[in-house]
Amino acid sequence: DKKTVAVSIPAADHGWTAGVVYHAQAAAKEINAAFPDVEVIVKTSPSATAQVSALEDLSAGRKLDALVILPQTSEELTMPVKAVKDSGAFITVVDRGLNDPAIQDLYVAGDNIAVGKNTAKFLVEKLGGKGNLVVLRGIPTVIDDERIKGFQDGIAGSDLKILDIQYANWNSDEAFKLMQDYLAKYPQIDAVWANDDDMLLGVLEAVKESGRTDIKFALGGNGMKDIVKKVIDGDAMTPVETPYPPSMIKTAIYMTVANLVGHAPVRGTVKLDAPLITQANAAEFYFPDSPF
Amino acid sequence: MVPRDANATSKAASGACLLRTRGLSKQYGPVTVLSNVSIEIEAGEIHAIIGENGAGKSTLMRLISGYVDPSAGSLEIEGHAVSFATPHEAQDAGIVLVHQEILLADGLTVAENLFLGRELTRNGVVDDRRMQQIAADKLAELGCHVSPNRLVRDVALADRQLVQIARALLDDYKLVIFDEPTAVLTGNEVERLLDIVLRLKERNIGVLYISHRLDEVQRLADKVTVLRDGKMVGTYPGRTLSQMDMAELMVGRELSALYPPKSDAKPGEPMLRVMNATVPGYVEDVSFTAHKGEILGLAGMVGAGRTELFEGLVGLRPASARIELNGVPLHIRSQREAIDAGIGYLTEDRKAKGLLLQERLAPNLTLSALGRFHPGLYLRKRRETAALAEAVAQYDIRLKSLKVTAGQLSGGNQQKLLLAKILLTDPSVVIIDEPTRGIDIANKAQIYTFIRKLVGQGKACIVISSEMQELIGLCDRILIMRQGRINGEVSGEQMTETNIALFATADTEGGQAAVGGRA
Amino acid sequence: MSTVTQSAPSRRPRDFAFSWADAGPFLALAALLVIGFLVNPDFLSVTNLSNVITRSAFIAIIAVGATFVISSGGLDLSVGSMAAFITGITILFMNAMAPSWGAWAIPAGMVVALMTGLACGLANGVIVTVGKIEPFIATLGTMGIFRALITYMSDGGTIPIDRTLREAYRPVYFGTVGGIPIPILVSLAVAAIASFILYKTKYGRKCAAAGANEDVARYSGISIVRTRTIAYVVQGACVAIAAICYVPRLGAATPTTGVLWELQVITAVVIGGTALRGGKGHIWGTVAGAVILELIANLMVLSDFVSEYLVAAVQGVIIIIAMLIQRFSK
Amino acid sequence: MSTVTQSAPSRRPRDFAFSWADAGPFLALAALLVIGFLVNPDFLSVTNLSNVITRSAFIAIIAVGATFVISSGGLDLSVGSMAAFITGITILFMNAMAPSWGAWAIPAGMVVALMTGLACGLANGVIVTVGKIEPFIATLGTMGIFRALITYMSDGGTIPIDRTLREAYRPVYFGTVGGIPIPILVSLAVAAIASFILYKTKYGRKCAAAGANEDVARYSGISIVRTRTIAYVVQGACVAIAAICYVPRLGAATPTTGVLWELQVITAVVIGGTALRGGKGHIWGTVAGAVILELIANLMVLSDFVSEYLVAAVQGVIIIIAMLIQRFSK
Ligand SMILES: Nc1ncnc2c1ncn2[C@@H]1O[C@H](COP(=O)(O)OP(=O)(O)OP(=O)(O)O)[C@@H](O)[C@H]1O
Ligand SMILES: Nc1ncnc2c1ncn2[C@@H]1O[C@H](COP(=O)(O)OP(=O)(O)OP(=O)(O)O)[C@@H](O)[C@H]1O
Ligand SMILES: [Mg+2]
Ligand SMILES: [Mg+2]
Repeated sequence: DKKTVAVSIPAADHGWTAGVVYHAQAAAKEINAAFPDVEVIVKTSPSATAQVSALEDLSAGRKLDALVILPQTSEELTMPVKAVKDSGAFITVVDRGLNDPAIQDLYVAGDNIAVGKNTAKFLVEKLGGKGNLVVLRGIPTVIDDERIKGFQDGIAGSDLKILDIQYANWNSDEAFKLMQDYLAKYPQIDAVWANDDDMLLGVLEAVKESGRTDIKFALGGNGMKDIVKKVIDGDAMTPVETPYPPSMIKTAIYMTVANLVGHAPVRGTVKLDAPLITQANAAEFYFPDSPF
Repeated sequence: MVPRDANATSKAASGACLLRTRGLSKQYGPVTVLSNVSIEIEAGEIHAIIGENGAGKSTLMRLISGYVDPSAGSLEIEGHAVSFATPHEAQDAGIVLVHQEILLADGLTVAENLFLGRELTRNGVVDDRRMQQIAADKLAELGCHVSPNRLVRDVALADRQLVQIARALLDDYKLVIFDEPTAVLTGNEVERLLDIVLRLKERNIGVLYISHRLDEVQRLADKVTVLRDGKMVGTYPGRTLSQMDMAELMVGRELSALYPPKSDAKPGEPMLRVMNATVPGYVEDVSFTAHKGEILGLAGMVGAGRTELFEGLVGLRPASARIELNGVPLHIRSQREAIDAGIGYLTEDRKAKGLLLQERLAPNLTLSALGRFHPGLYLRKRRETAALAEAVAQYDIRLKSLKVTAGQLSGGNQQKLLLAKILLTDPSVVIIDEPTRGIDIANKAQIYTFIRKLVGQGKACIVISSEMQELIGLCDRILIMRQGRINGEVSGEQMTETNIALFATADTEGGQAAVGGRA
Repeated sequence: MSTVTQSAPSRRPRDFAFSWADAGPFLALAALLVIGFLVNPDFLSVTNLSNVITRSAFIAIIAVGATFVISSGGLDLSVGSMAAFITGITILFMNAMAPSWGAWAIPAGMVVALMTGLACGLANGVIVTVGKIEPFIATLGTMGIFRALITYMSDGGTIPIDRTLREAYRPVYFGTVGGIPIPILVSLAVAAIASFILYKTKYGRKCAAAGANEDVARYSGISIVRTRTIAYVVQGACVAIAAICYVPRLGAATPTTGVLWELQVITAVVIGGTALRGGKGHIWGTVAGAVILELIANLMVLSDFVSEYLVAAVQGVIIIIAMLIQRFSK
Repeated sequence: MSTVTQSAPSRRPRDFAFSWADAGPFLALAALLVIGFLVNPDFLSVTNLSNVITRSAFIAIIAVGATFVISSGGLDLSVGSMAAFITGITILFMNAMAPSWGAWAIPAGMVVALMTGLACGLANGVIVTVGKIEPFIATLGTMGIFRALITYMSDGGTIPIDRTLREAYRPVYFGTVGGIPIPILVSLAVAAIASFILYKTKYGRKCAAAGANEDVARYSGISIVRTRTIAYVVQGACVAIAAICYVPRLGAATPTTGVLWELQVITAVVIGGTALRGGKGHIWGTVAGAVILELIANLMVLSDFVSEYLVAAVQGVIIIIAMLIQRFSK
């Protein structure tokens, strides 16, 4: 009898989620080929509501043996995932934890707080604990919140000052505009942090076009291949990067399947680190074939 | 000879008459469209208002019934000063206006329109069944048999007008104002309406009645007030005025004959030949020919399908027909192709289908003939302005300023603008649906002469009209339609109201029979 | 044909009480069910259909309100963010009251939700009618405002409902009465009341008249301002009812709650046969429209043909086809 | 007054080219500039204004096309995703051609962009006019389709432009002629041509007539299908021009390119004084509307009053106020 693994992830609406979709589909393809008695189904959802619906649809249609889910939001998906769990499925939660950790059998997560904190620490150190920062944040969600929180914790105690912080919706275009406006507003900016690499692309373009020289660092986060490439190339403005690899979904799917086919029972929590990517270790984080 | 002003002899003006206006004036910006009008209407009196197109009749009615605020002057009802902020207030005070233009909500049913704003309810629930029943009854009284739950959009213009009239008769008002109620009606319905107006009078209700059909005025009016260029000429006792007197009072000069002499020349060769025209649902298998130099009339009752026939022929609704123009077969799939082929059609529904009411006059005039003003890369506005000036002069369009929009023109002047618009395309066959709807008598004569001149230039003209007199006076030959077929044809001496009415109402053996017409 | 009776041109075939315009969305719905069954037989399973229809309840309830607004000649783009805002207020209120009132905080919260909805609708209505601003722009403005307020209230994060209330509140979404899920019952009740109001009361007539022809309505003594404002208030109430049912499903309000619902709502109304330029509204058509939208989404999940990236494209195509069925069934 | 000359009604004062209806958006713009200056004097700095106006060029160009569509009685919600789709196609084409054609790939790509834009516009137009589908729904459908296609083409990631073309292409966004940024010049040129077409040609008249009253237009021999379809094609061309200017800005197409542009575009058109229900279009008002929107966003960043959470709320309020200024200046 074929075992069914459902994978429920957000729709590809920006770079990082696109990476998630890419890796999930890659994993599904590989596993479906390698394990004839396992079927991995990948479904994407554009919103939390849609994801709840998708879960209902998936479990109404067939009996699920396992569910790998990257929840759009924690609160909204907790109960629906629990319902799937109650039907006897193995639950793997990726990235964003549910409100009730008891639901998950396996938790594979990145560390959003660390993404913010490590970046902040790097800046504190490089700027000598003093300077003016501007920050671009994404869409009001938990991830965004955690990264900002981590960053604020990271600069706490130093004389780094956040001049301004605004939403740019994880959109490079909006980031470009926002950065232009920051540049118009503040005559002296020492560093910029965009909490996602999509936005960093816009920031870099705006800085380049303005011809301003006061900006020493423009950093992002998430491990987009273009940015990792910059690190490898020793870019002065973007010398480091924090990973938040969308490939974590692939890891999670593989671990879940391994569990199912009984090779290696895995349970518990796998927390992916968010170490600083520097020129030294960048090659490990570079996937030129991924869309992200 | 013109009788003396009636008000001079009337009893002391202090009596509490039903409605009195004192020095009503209206200005739009710098232009005065009505100045210092004082009239009195008694209960149980039919008071007609006549005047040329643009004289200010409709404006006066709108002032009285709360649609427009006066610039100066006041109203009195039964001796008490009143002023209305909205038409609804006027209705509460017992005054209701039946508009010259049709004001109904297209997307609602006949019954819903009739009762709009005063639905009958039972325990808070609208009582559709009762409203439909009453609507059907009221409409039947007017000779209108449309189903009350038909959408207004789907009923013929004449029926819409009857719905509008029925609306005003639904409640007991003290004063009912009719602004050209018969413009879109045909013989039978006109008779019914006149009957109803007389019955209102019997019930001691005051009636203000505007019409360009002076015979109606003569039959109905107890008093006639004449307006000329926004000013009062006077109020006269109705029965002492002949139609000619009225016309002269309106125009201020002597009038020549209404209809131009018919041409003696034999009609030319066939110009427009229509064979087996069918418009699904309306017209079945109609064939006729219009000759060069001929004015061909189309008579019929409301719903005979005349409008639909020609709308079908010019590509405005699905239809099948073989058409030949000057012997050359045509395939017309759209109004554009008809215009390009030289067939112009002037719609009967000027407000909804004829003019862009929010637009200035020049763009309206040139809309069907833009090519003429677009010789190279761009539109020549100067030429358009010149064309407008010419049209204004030629068709005697009365306006106070060239900057008004089409919707601000008086009804009759809109009609003239529409006529000018269609003739600007220089058609060789001109089809005019209700050519003089809402046009005053002096201008009618002008338009008739004009149509005669057109056919004199070797065009053919088809006139669809609900006024039998007009058809008889103007046309060389008349086709009568009934229930989607041509039921008869008359010409020469045979063109009498009796004959036409006969063909319009009675089924004739074998479909088409020509009464004394050409073979 | 030539059996027409004499001298009574009016005696054309009578109108049917049943109109094809109303049937359009149901035909589209039927077509979709058949296609769905062919794609995946599970599609017609009771569980699946019950899930889908339950889900469509939110959009259906909001869209019923939108039918009023659109019928009266307005438009409301703010419904999605209004739903988020109301959800936020309600949860904050319930959470604050839970310690002292216990489960009574839930009905109290519902009342608060309703009041908030009415107030939001009133605000929209007043801006549109009194301010005389194009509804598209006015409600785009309030959409931004409500969205910002929920972001502000949640500090950009989430507002979860108190744990103690969760279980007590759950049945409102997950419970059934006589085997029928409560949201379905609620949406049927809302639709029934709404169609009563729209078709059987004076107000309903006024609404249709205001949307069909403003001038005529005004001349008939109908206040456009009042009629249209009330329509927005009804919309607000419907959003509140949807929000009340929504809370137990997701258990939290977030700044992304209800994003793009406005588009779904308007689509449901239009698929249901109500013209966007106003006039007669079709309540049951709207409900069918909401179910159609949810079924399309469901079909996308149940079928395996479509690349994940192309789901939106296929949905777009299906919606256009549904509209064509609806149009040409007339 | 009564100095009007008799019997020569044509010799009246000529119409002014300037009308208050047209002035509304410019008044709102002026008010905004003054407020901006009071809030932060940097607002009026040449760099800032030049940045903002350059940025507004995309929306302005697309909105000029939307003025045609809306004026003719249509609506197009797909412009944002169409822009993304065209950008994607163009970059893929340029990248493919770059090795063999070198910098010539850029003009060739521009031609491809234009062709794609025309084709997309035509598709929209045909669905709306021939399919007789409510424009809102039809273009909502194609919006999903275009968005899905770009997502599919990019695998959800980015499609960056070839490095070798980047520098050659950059000036199209960042270059200036006579000190004026090229996008501004392009948008002025587009607006000038558009207002010529809309006000000085046959087609413009037809467009306004089709939007003002379909029946009158039809009875005047104007083909609604053709007129409206052409308007959508013009819209497609404008989107393509905007896309061409856009590519060098960030050098990539992504699934998020152009998200929500449609709302900005429609807002710009309406703020500009064109009625959403069709009729006369106001091209220069539209351009002013686009600048107003971008200025509001800019002002939000330059001012320090507003919490980041509430930016959208304040923007909403300002847009409503701008509409009020526009309305009551009439
Ligand atoms: N809103 C307006 N703005 C400017 N002028 C107006 C407006 N409304 C009416 N007019 C002008 O007032 C004059 C009188 O119009 P009115 O409609 O009262 O004429 P009428 O006597 O009813 O003519 P008809 O017999 O053609 O219906 C006309 O010259 C018309 O152009
Ligand atoms: N959509 C429709 N469906 C069914 N019947 C219709 C529809 N529209 C109009 N009719 C009917 O078709 C008939 C013909 O219309 P109409 O009255 O315009 O013909 P006509 O001969 O041109 O009359 P007139 O020009 O005198 O008004 C009428 O009975 C009308 O009620
Ligand atoms: Mg009049
Ligand atoms: Mg007719």
